[in-house]
Amino acid sequence: MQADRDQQCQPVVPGIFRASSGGQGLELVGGHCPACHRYYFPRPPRCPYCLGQVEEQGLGATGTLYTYTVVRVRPPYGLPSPYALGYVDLDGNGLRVLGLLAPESLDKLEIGMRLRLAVGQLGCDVGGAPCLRPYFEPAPPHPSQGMQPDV
Amino acid sequence: MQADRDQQCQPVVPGIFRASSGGQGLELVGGHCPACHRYYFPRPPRCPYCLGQVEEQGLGATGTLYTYTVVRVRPPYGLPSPYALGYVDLDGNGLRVLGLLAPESLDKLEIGMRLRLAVGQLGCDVGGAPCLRPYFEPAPPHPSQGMQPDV
Amino acid sequence: MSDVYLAGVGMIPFRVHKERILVDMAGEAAALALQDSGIDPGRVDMGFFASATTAVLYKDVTVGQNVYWQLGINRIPIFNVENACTSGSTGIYLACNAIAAGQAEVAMVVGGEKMCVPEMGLLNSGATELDTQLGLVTPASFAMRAARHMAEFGTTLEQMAAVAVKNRRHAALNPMAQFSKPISAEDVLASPPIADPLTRLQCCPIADGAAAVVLCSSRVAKETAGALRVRAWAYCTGDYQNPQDMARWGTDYRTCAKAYELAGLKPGDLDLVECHDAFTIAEILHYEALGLCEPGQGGRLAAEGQTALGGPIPVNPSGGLLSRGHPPGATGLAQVWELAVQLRHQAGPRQVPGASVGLAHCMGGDKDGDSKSCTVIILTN
Amino acid sequence: MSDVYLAGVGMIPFRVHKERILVDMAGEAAALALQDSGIDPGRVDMGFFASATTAVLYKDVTVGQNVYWQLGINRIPIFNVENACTSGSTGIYLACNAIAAGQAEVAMVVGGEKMCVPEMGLLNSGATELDTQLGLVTPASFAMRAARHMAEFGTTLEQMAAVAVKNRRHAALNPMAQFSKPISAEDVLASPPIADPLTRLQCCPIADGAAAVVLCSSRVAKETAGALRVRAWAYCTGDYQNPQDMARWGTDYRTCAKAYELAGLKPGDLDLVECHDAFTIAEILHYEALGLCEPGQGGRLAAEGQTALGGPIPVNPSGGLLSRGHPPGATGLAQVWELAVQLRHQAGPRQVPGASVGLAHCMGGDKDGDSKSCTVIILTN
Ligand SMILES: [Zn+2]
Ligand SMILES: [Zn+2]
Repeated sequence: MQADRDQQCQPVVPGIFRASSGGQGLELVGGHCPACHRYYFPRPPRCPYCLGQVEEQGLGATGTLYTYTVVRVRPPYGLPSPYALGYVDLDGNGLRVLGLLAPESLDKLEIGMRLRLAVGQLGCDVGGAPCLRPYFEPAPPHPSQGMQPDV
Repeated sequence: MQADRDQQCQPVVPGIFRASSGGQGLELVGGHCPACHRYYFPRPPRCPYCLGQVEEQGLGATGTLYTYTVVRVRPPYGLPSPYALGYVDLDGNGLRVLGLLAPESLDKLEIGMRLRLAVGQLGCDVGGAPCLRPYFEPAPPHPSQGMQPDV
Repeated sequence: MSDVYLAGVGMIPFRVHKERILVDMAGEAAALALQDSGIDPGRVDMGFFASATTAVLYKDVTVGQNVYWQLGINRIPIFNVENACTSGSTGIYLACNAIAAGQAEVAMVVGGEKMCVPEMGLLNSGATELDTQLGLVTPASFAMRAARHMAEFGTTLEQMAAVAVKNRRHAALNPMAQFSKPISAEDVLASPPIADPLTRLQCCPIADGAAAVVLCSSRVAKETAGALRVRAWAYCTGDYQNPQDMARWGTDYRTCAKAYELAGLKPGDLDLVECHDAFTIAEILHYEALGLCEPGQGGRLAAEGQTALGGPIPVNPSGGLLSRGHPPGATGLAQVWELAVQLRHQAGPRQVPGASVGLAHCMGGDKDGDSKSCTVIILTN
Repeated sequence: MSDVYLAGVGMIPFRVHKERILVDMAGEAAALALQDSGIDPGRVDMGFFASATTAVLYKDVTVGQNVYWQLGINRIPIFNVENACTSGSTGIYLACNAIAAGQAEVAMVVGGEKMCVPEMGLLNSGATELDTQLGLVTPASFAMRAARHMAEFGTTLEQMAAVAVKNRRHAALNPMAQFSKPISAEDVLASPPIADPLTRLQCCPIADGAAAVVLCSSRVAKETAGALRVRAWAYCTGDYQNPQDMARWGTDYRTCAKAYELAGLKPGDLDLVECHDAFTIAEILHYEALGLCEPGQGGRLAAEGQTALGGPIPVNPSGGLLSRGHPPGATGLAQVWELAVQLRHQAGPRQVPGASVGLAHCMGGDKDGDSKSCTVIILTN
């Protein structure tokens, strides 16, 4: 049912995530400059370093929480109250990106924790229609990582 | 009935005209700087020439049409379509002021014609509520004026 | 004071760009200007971004930083300027000041608008102004100037129409123009009325678009092929005296006089003019303020073809705002774009032969029957 | 390059000014600044007007011309600048440039906001930005910096609260402050949560208000009693590198270093600082960027009272944004107002004894985890 409703919603901004059917292969989508070997999120209209074309690039779905906050004032865009935001260090490309954090994870948040991308109906778009937003939810520890948070 | 309705309407901007009861003594209200002997419409918060206080000043109700236009695009603020605007040279103070022209006078307008101030429900305010606006309507020739338009 | 040079220009065609966002359009124009200049983005040490409608329509702020970072330009001072229809040319004024002072060796100005949206009404002089609330919209201001000019000088509807016909004829030779189908005086006068006596074909349309210029010091210009000298940049605000003479626009005359004085040039020295023909009557008034004719003779000047390509002083060889459309943040930059192309003798079929002195003129904002800003920029090759 | 002097300052108390319009508030602040300078309005030859919210909230454009004409200032170049929270100080930067270059002998900067209206939501980095649409509001940006600073350096809630307590204690001595009732650390931490770990008393409120400064050349300063020397004006935009170190704000460090270099001064030379304490954690980060302490030691500096009046380097003797409220167009000017009062030794019970070197620091705009602008101005008497 959640899935049904989600299918009628549009992403808050087109092209920032993708998934194959059934939610498999969900990942953030940004850009990669083949000339400069740099990654971007979101994908910029051109590469700031060479002014060249930036290719669409999957940025994976996992990362580590660099910092976060729980926002307790009246939320914009019909987001839940409270809601959480964090900067996430993505695996494999070195990007630190802003992301919403799963509404049900608010009391489990900890700098250094492992996260995995999810997408769901979360808040509304500028016009007030419910829409899909990417967010990060707690994930099992990275296999190659010790038990210490990365602080 | 028109008068009844008018009484429930507020001026589009407070303090730009006044009338004693029954519409007698209707006039534009602007400012006068006692130090510089200059007139203003509308009344500015301070005198641009001496930075002093500007007194409230009646500016009369009569003048001569300096130029005009009939606006035929979709009007702002719920004004009638078409509506007319002009610059009016006020008697007695030398001011040339922008004013609406009476909706029923559109085919009688002529540069140099004599005008008299009126006030009525004309269009809406920013919030969409009907409001009072000052406008000028054709008036008999000025006693001290010949028949030639002042061009 | 260093001399100031124009090193490069860039623009995208002004159109309804339904699918593009402002930052992307402005970034493309800026990239084109940098490419045209041959100057590396890393050498830009001051940036200006000009837009009149972005904050109003999108509640967006500090857009300039987003535009410049698209080009990898960061860390440097970036200024977001707004000045109604002269937003773009006001950016040029500040950039020229910075280069003249040695505060920048290379400065850029980028401007643009994304204004072809349903929320955009007619331009006005600010929503809280009394004039606006009494119903003053920009075409009405110019219509009232036209009525007074006709009454005082005998200017005719046909003379005003001649401006629109000429500019559209020029636009037919300009692939960057938005409207390039030839029109007749009859077409102009029979087009839908906007504000009497102005008809739709006498009023410039709004547009989405962006343009950019790269300015530099004489030191940098030496390394830059095709750099043009900026001989004068003048900017005056209104005097707001009451009464205003609406048939002889004091602020317009004053700014033009100042630019000639700064350049040490006179009207007869000009090879071409790009002026702010937001309305046909505006171009006629600007002829007079620019000294291309005596006061009151602007209508005649247009009707006689003296300001057409091939005439003694071509005005708006690009087709002007009437043919290009008018995104205020970009308009002043697009005028300079045309001057650059003309002074480099790259204007193809609309080339003014041997052009070596060009003037760009822009006006904006309405207050108390006066203009809030007028800018004039003079370039030489 | 001429030396640049501050000739006069003016401001109205920042409050909810329900009955006043922006142009009137700004006009009053400007009139006060002119009066303070003793310079005739007719000698002002360049004007800047700064506002971040006016176009967004009121669809108003070219407001600066309206403000200056209230003072009878017309014809001269007037620039409308927007730069989020640094709008006012960015105006100062441009005015100083113009005077240094001899392009103006007297330049004014006026800034203000009328933003205490229901339509005003929380500040953000621009409505069309992805970050904004993912829910980023300005307090959240700083809350995330706070969380990281706590994690890396052990900064505590009590240390952050100490900033709010100190600034409110200063405000009790400042009749221009909006909030002057003393508060305890317990009050601060028990106030309603905004974005963890920031509580309401750690976040500056918005406000209506206006402030103005008059700047002049050394030639004019000679005739002007109490003119102060502007020793440095620095403005850097962000570098937007990814990843950003959110506990060590590169753009902040870079701008402060540049200002010291331009002034030929070092942190130990300062007698007082007005910094952008939009949030308690911000003041702590700015201590570190300003070199008032080692990186990571800002919390300790506040808790030990070293930045309180009577301590070695008083920061925000005015009470700061936390006590004054924050109308972005006026904030950078209000900081300079306080420096002027202090350097003239007219600050009464909050006077920093013998103050002769003051620094004003402002930051604004959020992009990619960085700031879009940072300004630093250093004054000496
Ligand atoms: Zn690249
Ligand atoms: Zn006076």
